[in-house]
Amino acid sequence: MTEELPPDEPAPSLFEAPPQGEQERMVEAILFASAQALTEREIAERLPHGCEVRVALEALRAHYRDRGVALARVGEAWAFRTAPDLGFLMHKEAVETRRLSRAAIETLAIIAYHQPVTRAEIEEIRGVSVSRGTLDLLMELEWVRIGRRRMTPGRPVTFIVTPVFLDHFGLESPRDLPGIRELRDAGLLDNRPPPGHGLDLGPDSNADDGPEEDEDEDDNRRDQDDMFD
Amino acid sequence: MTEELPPDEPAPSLFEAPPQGEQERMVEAILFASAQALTEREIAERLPHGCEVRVALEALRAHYRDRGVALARVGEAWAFRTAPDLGFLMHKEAVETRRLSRAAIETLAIIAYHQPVTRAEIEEIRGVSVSRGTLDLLMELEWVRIGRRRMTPGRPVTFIVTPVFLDHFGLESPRDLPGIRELRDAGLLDNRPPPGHGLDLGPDSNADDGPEEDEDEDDNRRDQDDMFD
Amino acid sequence: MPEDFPDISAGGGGAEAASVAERMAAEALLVDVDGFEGPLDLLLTLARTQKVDLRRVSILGLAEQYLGFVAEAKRLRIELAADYLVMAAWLAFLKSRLLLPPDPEAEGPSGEELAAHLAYQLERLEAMRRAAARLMGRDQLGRDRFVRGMAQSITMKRRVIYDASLIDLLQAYARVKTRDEYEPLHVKRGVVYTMEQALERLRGLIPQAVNWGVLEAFLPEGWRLDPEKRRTATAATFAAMLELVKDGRAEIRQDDVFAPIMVRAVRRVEHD
Repeated sequence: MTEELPPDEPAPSLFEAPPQGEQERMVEAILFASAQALTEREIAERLPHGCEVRVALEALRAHYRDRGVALARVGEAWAFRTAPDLGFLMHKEAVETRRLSRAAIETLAIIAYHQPVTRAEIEEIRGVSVSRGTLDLLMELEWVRIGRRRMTPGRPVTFIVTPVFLDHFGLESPRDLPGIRELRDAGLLDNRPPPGHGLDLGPDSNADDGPEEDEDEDDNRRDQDDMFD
Repeated sequence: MTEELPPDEPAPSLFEAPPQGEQERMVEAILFASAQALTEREIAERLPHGCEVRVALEALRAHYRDRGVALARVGEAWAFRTAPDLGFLMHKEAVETRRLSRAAIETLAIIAYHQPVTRAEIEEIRGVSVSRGTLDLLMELEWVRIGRRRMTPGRPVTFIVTPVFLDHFGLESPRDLPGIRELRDAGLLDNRPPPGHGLDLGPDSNADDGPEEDEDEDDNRRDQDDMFD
Repeated sequence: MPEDFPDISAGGGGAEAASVAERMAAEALLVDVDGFEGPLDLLLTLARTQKVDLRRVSILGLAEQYLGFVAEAKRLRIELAADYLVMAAWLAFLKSRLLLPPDPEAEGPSGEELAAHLAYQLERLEAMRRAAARLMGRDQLGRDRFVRGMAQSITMKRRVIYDASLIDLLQAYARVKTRDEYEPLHVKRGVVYTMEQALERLRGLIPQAVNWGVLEAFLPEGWRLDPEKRRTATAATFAAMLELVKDGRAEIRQDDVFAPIMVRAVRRVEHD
């Protein structure tokens, strides 16, 4: 509606954002009304011009810290969720989720911790082939989606986890996966090829791994950003 | 999760109601997650024994008094609702600017110059019938409204322009509209359409304007009439 | 993983003593062979029976455990999937590599490298298992945490603003007014059927009019129904007909006042 204002109108007062407290109320109302997490951009689009969404969000998060409802951050998005310790009260709302098979759970964990990861890499880690149904199910749940193709021969597709996954498991970002730092430090998230594969396997192979690892991390970060496009 | 309380906890406390603040958190979470408004009894059924629902509800209502959401009472039931003054955030408006159709602007001009004017008179001046849709649109825009009935047989209604019209076109009064001679002096009468002015219809006629379709047909009819008059 | 070496020899030495217990364990595992997610999963389960940190697991001992499992399956005539047998073959190869002194001429990775990678794979799989369990143990949406029950969707409202300026308005009015001015000129011309047109038409028609016929029959198509057009066409045709009579090419008669006007061609042959 502000767009209709003639440009020669005395600008300042018209484009002044609502006061801080009002902005907080507005963001609160918008997020309260939505079941899905909303990105800061989505929130901003619905607010008057000049609102500082991030500031309002942080204030709200602090306000709701010890309440029955909490403001959760999900990647670039935000959502109100009931406090986890009160879940037992909500048995009426509880949704009976399909029990995931062990294969599905392991595959999901591998994708989350190793993303972006190809199907061959998942199979290498689990030592068995990944059945079509497993990945389909994870994608159907919207916990997993296809990421960028790997720039290796055959250009295989990679799999990454989604904001829905983060929301479901109460994670702000894939970096908050439980124990991910320890696993990385222990080298257990490396893409270490079996000996005899690849050409330069000698004692140098570790040195070679260095920059590759960095690249993988970059890949991760980039793909994580992708998730919220 | 309370189920996990160590069994060696002093037993009586299990039957003691949670502290006041906890009760408030619980009611908050239950109302947040519920798809329906809940009565006090329904809330109480979900809470541990001994909770004072009414007290918790009143505390919550007070807490949310000036927030972006409000705890509203709906008959016997309670529910969180968007604060009434923030309802506008819940709809998104897509604004689209359209040019008024040729039929509408001509009708509007005739009303402005000849007001109060009946529909029959407008038709006489334009030489074609005026569709209901055109007048409806002009009235919806609040540029035209119905004036006094003409004291002639049939007592037809008349149309006049409104202050909104004057405001939109930057006029103090309809009398400020330039006369025919002035229009000619201003060169506005010089761009007279050539005979067989159907050609001139192009840029002005908005084929996609729903209500004006009738009017377009009228235009056609007029062109045919012209040939045989 | 150099710390594997003492274990490998120790595992090799204790193979005899452990063989009975191992075979019993293998039998127990066989019952559940469908429960394994492939050979690596089985190896991990076997490794756990060594009751050591996975980093210290004896790969040689593990290879023997696995081979014992496969041998037991054969004895019990339980069919194992092909990938279990492929793994058995590979572990037999690995075992020979580990037991034989390293051959400097040999191609490919050494037994230690292969063993180290297998140990890494087991550790990684175990780590992923634990991570998966921790992940599933988190507070999940719809189980421990809940979304807004009365979610409100945003209603989309389309609002159309009609735009028109004063100039549009004035031009529109000017257009309406000017239309009035030129219309009469434009209009009248079209409906006149001229005598020239009628004469042209009758010159073609009249020679064939041997018998008496009504004047109306000579009106052109398209000018007969509309009263206004009929009038001008009748006038023009009548005038043209008089011209033809004057020329001696046609005869014309009217039997009574307001009776139909009859015409026919004059037969020139008789005159000539």
